[in-house]
Amino acid sequence: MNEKTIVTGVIGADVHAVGNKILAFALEQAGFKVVNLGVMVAQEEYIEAALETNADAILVSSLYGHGEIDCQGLREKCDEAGLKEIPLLAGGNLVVGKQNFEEVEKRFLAMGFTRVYPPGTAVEKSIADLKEILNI
Amino acid sequence: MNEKTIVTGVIGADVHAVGNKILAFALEQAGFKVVNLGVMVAQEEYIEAALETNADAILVSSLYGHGEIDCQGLREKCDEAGLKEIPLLAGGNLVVGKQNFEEVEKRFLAMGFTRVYPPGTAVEKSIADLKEILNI
Amino acid sequence: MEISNKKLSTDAFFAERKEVLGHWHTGKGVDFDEAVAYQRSIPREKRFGLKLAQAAEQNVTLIQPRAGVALYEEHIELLRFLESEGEADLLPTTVDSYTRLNRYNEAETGIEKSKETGRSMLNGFPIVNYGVDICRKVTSSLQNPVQVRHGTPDARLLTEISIAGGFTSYEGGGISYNIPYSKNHSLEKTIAHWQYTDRLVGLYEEAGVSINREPFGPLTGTLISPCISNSVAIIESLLAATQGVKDITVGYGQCGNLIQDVAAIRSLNILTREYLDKFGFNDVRVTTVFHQWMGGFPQDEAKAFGVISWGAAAAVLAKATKVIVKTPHEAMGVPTKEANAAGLRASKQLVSMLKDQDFRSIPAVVAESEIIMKEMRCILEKVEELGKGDFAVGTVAAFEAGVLDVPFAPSRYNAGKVMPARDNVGAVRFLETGNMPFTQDLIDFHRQKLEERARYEKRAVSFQMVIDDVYAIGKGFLVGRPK
Amino acid sequence: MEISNKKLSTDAFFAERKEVLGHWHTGKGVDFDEAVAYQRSIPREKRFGLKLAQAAEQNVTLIQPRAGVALYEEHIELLRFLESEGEADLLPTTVDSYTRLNRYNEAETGIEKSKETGRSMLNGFPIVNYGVDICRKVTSSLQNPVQVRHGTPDARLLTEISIAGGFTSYEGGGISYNIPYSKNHSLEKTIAHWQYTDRLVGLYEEAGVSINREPFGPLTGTLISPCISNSVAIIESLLAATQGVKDITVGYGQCGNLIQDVAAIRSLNILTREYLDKFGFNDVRVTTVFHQWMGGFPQDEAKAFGVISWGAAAAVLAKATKVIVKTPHEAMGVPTKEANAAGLRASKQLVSMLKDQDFRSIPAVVAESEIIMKEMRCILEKVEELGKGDFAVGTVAAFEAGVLDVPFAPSRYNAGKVMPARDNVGAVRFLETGNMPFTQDLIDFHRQKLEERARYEKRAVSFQMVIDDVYAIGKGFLVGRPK
Repeated sequence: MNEKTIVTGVIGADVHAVGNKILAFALEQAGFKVVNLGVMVAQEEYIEAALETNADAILVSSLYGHGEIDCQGLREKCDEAGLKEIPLLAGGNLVVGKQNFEEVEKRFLAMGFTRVYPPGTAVEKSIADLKEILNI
Repeated sequence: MNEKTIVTGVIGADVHAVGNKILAFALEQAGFKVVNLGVMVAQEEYIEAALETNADAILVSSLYGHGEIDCQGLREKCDEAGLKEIPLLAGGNLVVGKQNFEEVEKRFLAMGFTRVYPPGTAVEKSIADLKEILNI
Repeated sequence: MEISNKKLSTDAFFAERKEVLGHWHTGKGVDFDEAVAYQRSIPREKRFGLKLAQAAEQNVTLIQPRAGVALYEEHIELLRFLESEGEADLLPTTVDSYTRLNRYNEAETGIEKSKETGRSMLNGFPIVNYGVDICRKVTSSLQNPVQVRHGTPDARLLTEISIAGGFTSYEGGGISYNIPYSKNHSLEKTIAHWQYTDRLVGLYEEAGVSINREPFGPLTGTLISPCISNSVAIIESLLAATQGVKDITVGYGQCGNLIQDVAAIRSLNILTREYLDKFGFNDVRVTTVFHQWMGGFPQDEAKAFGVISWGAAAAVLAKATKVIVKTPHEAMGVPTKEANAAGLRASKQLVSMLKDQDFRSIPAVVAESEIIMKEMRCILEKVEELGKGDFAVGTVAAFEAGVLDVPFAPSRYNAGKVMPARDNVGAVRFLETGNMPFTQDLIDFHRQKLEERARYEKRAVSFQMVIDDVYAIGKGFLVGRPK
Repeated sequence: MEISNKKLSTDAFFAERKEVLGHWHTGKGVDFDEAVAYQRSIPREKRFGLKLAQAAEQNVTLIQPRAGVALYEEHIELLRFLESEGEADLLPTTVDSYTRLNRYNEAETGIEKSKETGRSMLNGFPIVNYGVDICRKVTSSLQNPVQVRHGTPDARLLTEISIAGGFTSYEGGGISYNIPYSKNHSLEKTIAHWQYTDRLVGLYEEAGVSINREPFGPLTGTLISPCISNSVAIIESLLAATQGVKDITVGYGQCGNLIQDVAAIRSLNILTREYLDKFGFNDVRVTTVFHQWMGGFPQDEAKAFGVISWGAAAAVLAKATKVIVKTPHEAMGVPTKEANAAGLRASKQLVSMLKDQDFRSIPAVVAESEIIMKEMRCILEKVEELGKGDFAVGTVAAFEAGVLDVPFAPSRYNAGKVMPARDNVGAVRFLETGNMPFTQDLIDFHRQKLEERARYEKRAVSFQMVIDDVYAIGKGFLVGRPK
């Protein structure tokens, strides 16, 4: 089996579980091995889980508006931990209030993220992207 | 039979029929002979009907807020027509907007009305008053 | 005056038409053939009947407001607001009171004064005074189909100008726009006037242009038993179909008891179809309209939203084709456009959210609609009998005899012997059946329902119940309980 | 940690109590005997359980908001506003998030900052920090009974201060305030914490003071099948009754399909009574609470009024004893007091207007509730079996085995194998039953319901339906249809 492993979870102090469950379920259905860390996940937890499971990508959600703060430094911590090349994807309501998404995307890409998704993105989109990134 | 006759109707350009029907029905049930002129009744119509039927009282309703204007001069016209002693009762939403009812009552009594009723008065009240006025 | 339920002859119609178009100078602007061509140029998605047919097929409920102001630019702006901000599926043009009474001079003054003051001095849009071209400006400025709603006993000229003006649906009828709206108009006269309207619609049909027609369902809007308003709707449908109308929307005003409300729409739908078929009008399309609560409204806007939402919910559970929406300003008179749009959006939320729920086949609904249909058959068969098969003649005779009797109607041609009251669960029953031709088992049924309430309330069945019911809604209740 | 469903011994309770009251300095202010005397002095009309019992007897539905702010004078003002301008029958005091996590230092900072800035910097009222006397100021300033609502896994000190502070009802439970609210709290721990709370309520009962207890019904609030939340409610009722609680309100969060919603309350009421009786708790009073739509809300206030009104209508048709009311600001976060009162008044209109209508005996409702009860029996019997007759032990084992499984719950002690989806009329069914111990006919029933939807939508039954359902409400629909 050449199953790809994805670590996912809701970052920071966010307890929004519905989208997280939907996402994890959809990823499993799409044939990925999913390590779902659930809600209220610290940056370190993503990294530990990715190391432990030899993960192929990390998918970070945030729905309470503080995602930009919570995601800062994640790429650097990954690098330090030896996850230099691991794809980092982020989506949800990443910032407080309505903001131009292109601006948000630019900031997240600059922070080292591989893909960034606006609110209301269909799950299929992230799955298609993961398949592309991971050459499945 | 010593049945008393009441002329009733909604004065002026007012087409509110529900209260009128309720009132006429209640008066009949209470044993009165009712001459119900319905809606959009002119002052002259009340007087004609009262003369024709040898009525014992006239009960004027108004629900659209112009009752005070519509009722002006009714007592004088009754006097001229030979209905000098006929009791005149008025009720409904007699004036536009919220006004102190005591003021409204004072003005109507000064206009020669025998009894005046505020909005939402129970039908029983007018019936009891009529019985008292007509010594039944 | 003699009337009969026969298609007006072309000669008679055009003779009358000459006179009608002369009632006001804008009548000159109506050219039938040109109007047919204009109507044919209206895109399909803006035709009222087509949009209704599509909704009926998809089993969804469309929403429609009431709205009309004196100045046409503002009227266009208002209707545009209601389709964009209110998400209205169907649009209205409500006509002012002067036009309803054919007082075009006064309507003209109303337009002038509105121009001077910059605000609407009329309670609706004066279609006749504006004439064909301005009506076309209105109807062509909008995304959705537009209907004329009024309350006019003699609406002949109004109909001519409306249809030539691009409206694709027209409310009213010789009974439903007389008995609840007028004191002195005879039924013979208004039925004849509406035969004209319906014949005109028939002529458009024959020319390939279908105009939707809608008898006014709620009548006086207060404690109207479904069998009464449904019977009137069917009679007006038959009269309209006789003149060549092919697209009819029959209506009903919410009573408040959900089972009865759904049953009313169900029975209205079934028997309208049955009667049209019975008289050979198999090709007439039937859809339904549910009117949100027509009685007194709470002053408070939040409470009004509650009443509006409940009306929308009942409409969609009954699978009415459209629902006429109230506004949170209902108790205060003419609403702002924002309040009108808010009532629409609250209704839209519910017609969307509940669209997959259908209460028509619930046993209690079926049982209730069987009763309504039994009552309707008693009435309609008697009307047919009184008219010796002619529903126009029969209707006049039926009102005279109190066989048809609309509670709380101002018309002197209405017997006013019938008295409704709510039963213990808020359904509208009969306290007095007057001369309505009901069988003894129906009379017993109503009596028993009111006795049930009387026992619960520990008082006798009496007229006091009616009084209490009329005043109850002001206190937030359906059933007027003793203190 | 070992737990069992046995009444805590007096020794064990008071030993634990000593520690609990030391968690924050305000614990010192609690004196049980003095608190009993204080509670006894509260007038009858302000006792939560009595008002609920009266409503149940009269078959009416009471309305209750959510509300809580940081500063106590403002909190009193807010609640007074909700009873005068919102016509609330029952009042809440919603506790802030810091208190829910027992972070009293941070709550203190929140109070200070709120004083400085003059506006609430906490999302609720910090009961523990204020202590007994200020709580009494709150509860004694109001005309109506007041309940504490929160979401606290370890609510022991909060309970002590709340009851001594004059609150007469208390929401929560060891399962319902853990699984949907917490990630890492073990069930053993939270069940034990809530045994403490329930034992304390039991001690007050034994001293002649009855405090109403309410397990939290809606759980995660998203696509929760009635059998799951009802089963949790019954288990928490049994656990509470074991500790001496005598007045319980079991709850359910609206799913949106009227038949299912009424059936959910009906089955909850019937089986709670049955299970309490079965275990000898015949003297425990049972009432019900219906939560208006707990899922995503429309941003638009008019549409929100539509959702609120539909919730109130479903509650009253189900004859729930009370309904928890949302506000037109729901989508925007903390509401103004005016918006809160508006939601209440819209709800009041409907609980008044529909109070004489009852949908509990409609055949479709009865049939649906038979299914829910069958499912509940499968679950509850398995829980009892897993615990060898002990519902505390059984609950822990059941969550571990996925026999009890709350969709979309954040807790790591929840299996998360169950997946709900709506059927073709919007009722919540199971796409995946995970390890829930259903009989084959129940599994077939759910499958068949989803197959029916799949046929209508011309697609296969799949997880995509769940995704579509979760996103549907944002577009105004219950059922997520394919594009």
